[in-house]
Amino acid sequence: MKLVTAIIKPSQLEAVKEALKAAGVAGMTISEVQGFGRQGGHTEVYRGAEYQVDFVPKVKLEAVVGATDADRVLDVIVDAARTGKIGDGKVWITDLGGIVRIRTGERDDDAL
Amino acid sequence: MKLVTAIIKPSQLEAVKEALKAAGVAGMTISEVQGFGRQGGHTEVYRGAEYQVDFVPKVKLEAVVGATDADRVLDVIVDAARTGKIGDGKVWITDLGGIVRIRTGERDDDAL
Amino acid sequence: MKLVTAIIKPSQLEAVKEALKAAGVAGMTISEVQGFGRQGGHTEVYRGAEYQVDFVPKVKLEAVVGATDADRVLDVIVDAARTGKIGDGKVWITDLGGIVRIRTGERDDDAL
Amino acid sequence: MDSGNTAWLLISTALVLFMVPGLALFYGGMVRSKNVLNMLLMNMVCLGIVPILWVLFAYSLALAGDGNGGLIGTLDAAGLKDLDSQGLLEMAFLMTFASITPALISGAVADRLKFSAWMVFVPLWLVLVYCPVAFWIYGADGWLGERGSLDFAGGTVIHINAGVAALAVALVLGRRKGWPDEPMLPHNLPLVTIGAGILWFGWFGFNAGSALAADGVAVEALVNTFVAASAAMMAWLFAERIKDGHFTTLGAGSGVVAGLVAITPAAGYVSGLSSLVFGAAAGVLCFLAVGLKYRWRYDDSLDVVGVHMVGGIVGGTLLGLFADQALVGDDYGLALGGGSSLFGEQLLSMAVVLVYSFAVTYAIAKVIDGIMGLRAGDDIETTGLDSTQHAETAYQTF
Amino acid sequence: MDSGNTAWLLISTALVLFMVPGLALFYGGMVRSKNVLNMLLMNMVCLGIVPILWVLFAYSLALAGDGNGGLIGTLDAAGLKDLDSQGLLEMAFLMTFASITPALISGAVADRLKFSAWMVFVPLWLVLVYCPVAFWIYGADGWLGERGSLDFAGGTVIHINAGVAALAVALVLGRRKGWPDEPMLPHNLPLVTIGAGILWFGWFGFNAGSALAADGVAVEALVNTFVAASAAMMAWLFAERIKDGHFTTLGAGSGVVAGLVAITPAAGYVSGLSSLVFGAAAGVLCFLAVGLKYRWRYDDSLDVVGVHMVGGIVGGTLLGLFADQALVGDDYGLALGGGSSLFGEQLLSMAVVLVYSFAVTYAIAKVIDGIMGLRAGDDIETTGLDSTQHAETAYQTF
Amino acid sequence: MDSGNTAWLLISTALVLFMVPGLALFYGGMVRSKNVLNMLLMNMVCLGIVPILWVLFAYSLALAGDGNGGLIGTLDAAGLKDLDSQGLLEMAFLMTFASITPALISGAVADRLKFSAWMVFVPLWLVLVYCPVAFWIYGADGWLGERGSLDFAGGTVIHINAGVAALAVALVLGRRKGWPDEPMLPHNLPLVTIGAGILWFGWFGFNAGSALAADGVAVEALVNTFVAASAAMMAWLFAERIKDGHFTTLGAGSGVVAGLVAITPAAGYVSGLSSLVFGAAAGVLCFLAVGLKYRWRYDDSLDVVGVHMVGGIVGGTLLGLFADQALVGDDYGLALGGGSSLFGEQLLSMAVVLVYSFAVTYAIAKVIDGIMGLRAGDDIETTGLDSTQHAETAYQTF
Ligand SMILES: Nc1ncnc2c1ncn2[C@@H]1O[C@H](COP(=O)(O)OP(=O)(O)O)[C@@H](O)[C@H]1O
Ligand SMILES: Nc1ncnc2c1ncn2[C@@H]1O[C@H](COP(=O)(O)OP(=O)(O)O)[C@@H](O)[C@H]1O
Ligand SMILES: Nc1ncnc2c1ncn2[C@@H]1O[C@H](COP(=O)(O)OP(=O)(O)O)[C@@H](O)[C@H]1O
Repeated sequence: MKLVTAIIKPSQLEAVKEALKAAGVAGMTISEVQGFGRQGGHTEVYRGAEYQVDFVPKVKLEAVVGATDADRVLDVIVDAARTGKIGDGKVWITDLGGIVRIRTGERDDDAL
Repeated sequence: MKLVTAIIKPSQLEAVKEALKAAGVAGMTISEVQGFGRQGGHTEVYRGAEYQVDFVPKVKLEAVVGATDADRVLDVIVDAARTGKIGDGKVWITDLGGIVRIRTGERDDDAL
Repeated sequence: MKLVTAIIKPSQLEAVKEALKAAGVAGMTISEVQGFGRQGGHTEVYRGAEYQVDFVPKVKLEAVVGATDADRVLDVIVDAARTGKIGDGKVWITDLGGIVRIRTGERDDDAL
Repeated sequence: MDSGNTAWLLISTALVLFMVPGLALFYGGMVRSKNVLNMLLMNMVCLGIVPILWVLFAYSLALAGDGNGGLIGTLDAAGLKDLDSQGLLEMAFLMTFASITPALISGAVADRLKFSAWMVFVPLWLVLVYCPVAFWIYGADGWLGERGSLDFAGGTVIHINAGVAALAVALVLGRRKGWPDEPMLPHNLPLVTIGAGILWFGWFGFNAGSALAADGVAVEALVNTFVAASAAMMAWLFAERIKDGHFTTLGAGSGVVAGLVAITPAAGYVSGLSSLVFGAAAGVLCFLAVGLKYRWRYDDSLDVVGVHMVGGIVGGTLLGLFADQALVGDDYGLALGGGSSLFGEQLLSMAVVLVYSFAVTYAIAKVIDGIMGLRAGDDIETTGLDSTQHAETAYQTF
Repeated sequence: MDSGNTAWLLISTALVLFMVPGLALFYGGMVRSKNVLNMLLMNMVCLGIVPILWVLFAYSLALAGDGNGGLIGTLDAAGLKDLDSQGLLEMAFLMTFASITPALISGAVADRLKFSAWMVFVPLWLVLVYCPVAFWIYGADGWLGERGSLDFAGGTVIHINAGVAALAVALVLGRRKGWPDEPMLPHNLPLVTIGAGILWFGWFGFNAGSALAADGVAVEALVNTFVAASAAMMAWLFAERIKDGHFTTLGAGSGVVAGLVAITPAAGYVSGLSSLVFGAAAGVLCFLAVGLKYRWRYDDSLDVVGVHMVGGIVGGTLLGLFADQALVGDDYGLALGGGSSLFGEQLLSMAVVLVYSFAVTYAIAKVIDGIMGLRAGDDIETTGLDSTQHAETAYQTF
Repeated sequence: MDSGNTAWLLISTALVLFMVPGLALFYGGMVRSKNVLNMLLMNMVCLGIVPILWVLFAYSLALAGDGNGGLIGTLDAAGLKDLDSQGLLEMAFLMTFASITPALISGAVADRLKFSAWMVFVPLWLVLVYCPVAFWIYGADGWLGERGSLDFAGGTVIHINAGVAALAVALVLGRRKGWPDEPMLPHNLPLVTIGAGILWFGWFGFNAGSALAADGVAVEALVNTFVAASAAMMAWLFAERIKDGHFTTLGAGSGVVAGLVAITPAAGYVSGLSSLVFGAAAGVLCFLAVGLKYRWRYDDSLDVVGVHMVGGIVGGTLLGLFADQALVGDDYGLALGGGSSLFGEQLLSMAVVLVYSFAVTYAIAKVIDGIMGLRAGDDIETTGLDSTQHAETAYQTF
């Protein structure tokens, strides 16, 4: 089993989700995160005092997939998340020791 | 060292936390996430316009444990998180290269 | 490639971010989490009813770095995040299968 | 009515109307975020259902003429028939009271009531409980009022009535899944504070408006309302500081409301520094009373019983002790030497309302439960009422 | 003016002013969190821009004397010249109306308008659209008013006017990126509910204050305002329950506003239970109207057209049918036997305002677009207006 | 007092009371989420502590009779003794002013003051600073008032007084840990906007209510209040647009408050378009003043000094220039040809209050610090005051 983790722009979430659905990915988990990178942040001003805000809102998406699917899923995400502008984010892959579906106790591929 | 990651229903958090405490797990980290899976989402309606909401609120729980404890901890979580209804979530295990306690610099088992 | 994950005190975020920047880390992703550990929680009282709150606010920081940088980055984080008080948090390292920059499709070290 | 009195009653009507969204926020901030919209809507919809029935017939039933030996009003003013300007304005002013009273009950049924059941409960309760009780005390020849019972702005008619009704529904409805073992904490205390602020502001219309004129009685009512709320806030804060170790925001807001409830029956009937007594007593006693639900294990989720029923009883009782001769006439407060007549009538009217409202509300709840079910159901309770009952989410992340 | 009338108009002015932050919250809760500050500021800034112009000259233009055969006011009262106390107070009261009218338009341009364009649009629109339209109906010898058209508190001058202007700007501006395919959900419905509550509260000043006295007309206006809002809330709730399956919080708030809009032109001109008709009609028709934007694909983001334009037309039309002889004189409602004269004038004045406001607003928007651009731009739209236009973030995590 | 004046003062009292929760939200939205409840409670508790002391003796001390050659009131009206209806009502109206004044100070001590120290500070400050200062200017024969100093609704007594007191406490208390290097950003700007809206709304009661009648002076005060706030909003917005490049929501709200502060001493004393000058000056000068804390490194966390002290001085000075002969009599504004007498008295009274309030507040803070400690402590500051001082969390996630 592999865990595919993506950091994407919030505006691309809808597209990525649809693409993953279409690619047969049955489940995923997302969360709100904030990213620091080349995109840079922006300046905010409160009563005349300037603050450099380094972090920008991003979405983190995690999907556990079968070992052989990981590369394909990564490509699907990369395609759907790309706007071509700086800050599009990253996708990375981690090996998992195993996964269990809590409801049934099924393991690994059966747990997806 | 292993990292046990669980996606559970928010309503089970209390039970899972207590079970982990009872099982001697000394630390964990949780966060709010949103899940997509078989459970499906629901429909929302705003001024007559319907929206399919695919994501449902979940809690992500992460606990770093000694390599030999991982399976036991996983079982504890599965037991405590199970309601038997669809959407109970997943638990998975990842290998860690090592862990440090920031306060003391202790490593691995000593860091837990 | 390695993923360095740190759970730190929110008050140390600014310092850690600056230290990582100084150490040449080009990107990172953070999120709000809640931690359970030795630090313990606190008691809250609502209309005379006491509740034990076990979780305290923490920040999770994730940075993907080259394999050879991981230990150095970990040390940087540990140094910057340390206040010496209980609850300073943990840092751990995971191996990654690979990472892609969405915008360009660049991989691994080039993706950072 | 001259223009000054009219102006005061117009704005007082607006102020009391504003209390309903205030109450919605006060309660809404106290529930978990998955149920906040349900709480807001239970309150707001009272401003939809009640006024329609009120102008059609309920106002008449609650206040007009005499039909049944002081037991219930006639239909003489149904459909706003024959109301002159002053009559219309008083009708509107009282419409806000009739709207907020069932809304108060919603706090006791938080997190688990089927919304459709609420839509049925509110009109039934208005007609079967609120109208008769209001008539007994305020109606042309309502029997409790005739006997000499006093209730300046609705301590008995509104707060005790809603408070004990809340107890009845909470008992029929049962406890929330997991209560009291699982923590069910207020999701947004700033909302609670906004709500408390609006309630205090609006309560000046509620109490001082009940003078039905911009006169010395209104002034007295306003001063008493102000001071009682202040004293109750401090009393609650110090009570919790002593018992639990902290001054809390929720305690301050709760104390304010407790004080406002307690002074309501007495606002235009007591003078001088008596309001300090009302406030201090309400602050301490309501603070103690909200703990009873854990002992007796009824799930009055947001403490309608502890604050409104108990606060109302505190106020109604103290009125029997401290009513000022200059304001109420010969049967004045027992503690001021006015004899026991008023005190007795106060106890009587409160007892009558406690029993009647409890019994009829219990019956209404049972009937609704039998016919359509009161509870939303376990799964819905776990998931939250907002997304399941209303197809909405209060706070969107993306 | 006696002290009672003065008091009522003072507080009514405060109430209508308070509607602007209320509207800001009502709208602000409906946009996504990345744009909420922009929405708040578009509204609040109307309370900055308009009053300055109003006291300098716009009040005079909108209401003073006669200069141009009933087409526009003179500059006789510019700079508050020669206003006595009563004149000053009415000027201030009407200043709140002039401030909230452009603010209403902001709902249609949510999420994509360049803020600097808004800063230019508001003063131009005030002078070129609001002032003439107000003069035609309310001015000393405004031609529509002279012909016999009625508009008690601004159904045509304010709501139809702003509603159709919203349509014009929305058309020039174009649809939001991704609309209607991507969901753009309200980020904070409790804020929307606070907003709706403040609007209802303030609307008592808006409508009953428009009697310009604390008298029987004000009472009638207050009662009608109250009941129409209640009826519209229930009508909208049941309409959506039937069509979509749920009673919603957003529906309740929207219904309230729809009912308030519809009763605005008629508040002091109809009596008895007519307000129930206004409310019920507005609740159902506005609910249906907000769906049209999906059919015709104009992005009226927060339904200014569906609620204010349509609600205003519903109210203006029903006024032609139900105006009460005792309140409006011989040309009363068609449905009550008053002949078709009023009804015809209502249709005429509404048509005139619809056409004039649409055309001139469209032209203003086009000119601004040509000179400085109306849209903030794609990237800004994606990132959000708050951080890009205002260098602020609404909610801070750390 | 006739019913119209009574109505106006009743509602004005309610309006000013409502400003306290408004201020709580205005400030509460500006702090970080870990400290919002502490900020709310510091404000709300002023509505608990002050009214109790006020009715017991502080009102008498601040306003009654003459005891000490114009230096402090007597205890003749302690316990509300001998107050008739009008006296009672004015007492209640002024009670709201006394309550909000210490609340204003809370903004300067945000994020680090021990709550128990606040509970001690407020009553001491009320008695030792507020009461004498109020007496000097408003008391029966207060020496500054007798000399000819003017302060219509509390520019000097309330805003300069609270503003300079805020400076004194902030200096004794010291800077927040990490300030100004670490960003400490407003956690919820919509809350700030709600707060600003409520403040503006309530300020009509504050200023126009200070006419103590619904008459021409009240009208003048209302118009001036309205226009000054508008002008200050625009002035602040343009000042920050020019200096920092953006129009901001926080800027708009801050400008509104700055304008309201500046017009407070002058609301019923100036006429025509002078209010535009007050507003514009306050908007620009307060905007510039809030930056001084970074230069001089005093941590006036939410700019009480920059907005209230500076805004009050701007208003008090301009009043010396623009007071209208028709409204203030022979010693009118210097710029209007009224001679320098008023101008001199304005400078004197402001200087006296600045010095007295600073010195005594500094001493109070030092004494409290010595006895019980003012600061909550480093760890508490890091963790946040809500969970540590109040055992509550503002926003619950689960
Ligand atoms: N080394 C990293 N580790 C973890 N997350 C990263 C890393 N680099 C970038 N990110 C995440 O990816 C986002 C986009 O990265 P950025 O460098 O801004 O643009 P791009 O990926 O287009 O080069 C960042 O906001 C951050 O959330
Ligand atoms: N492949 C996956 N990768 C990551 N998270 C998943 C995956 N599948 C499911 N999840 C998470 O688990 C939750 C429950 O999954 P779901 O399929 O709805 O029910 P069940 O686990 O009972 O079959 C989802 O909401 C999602 O958060
Ligand atoms: N085993 C663990 N797995 C995951 N996170 C942990 C674990 N132990 C601690 N943490 C995280 O680290 C934080 C600090 O840990 P704690 O035990 O309180 O203090 P310290 O690290 O100083 O010993 C916790 O709040 C939690 O978020």
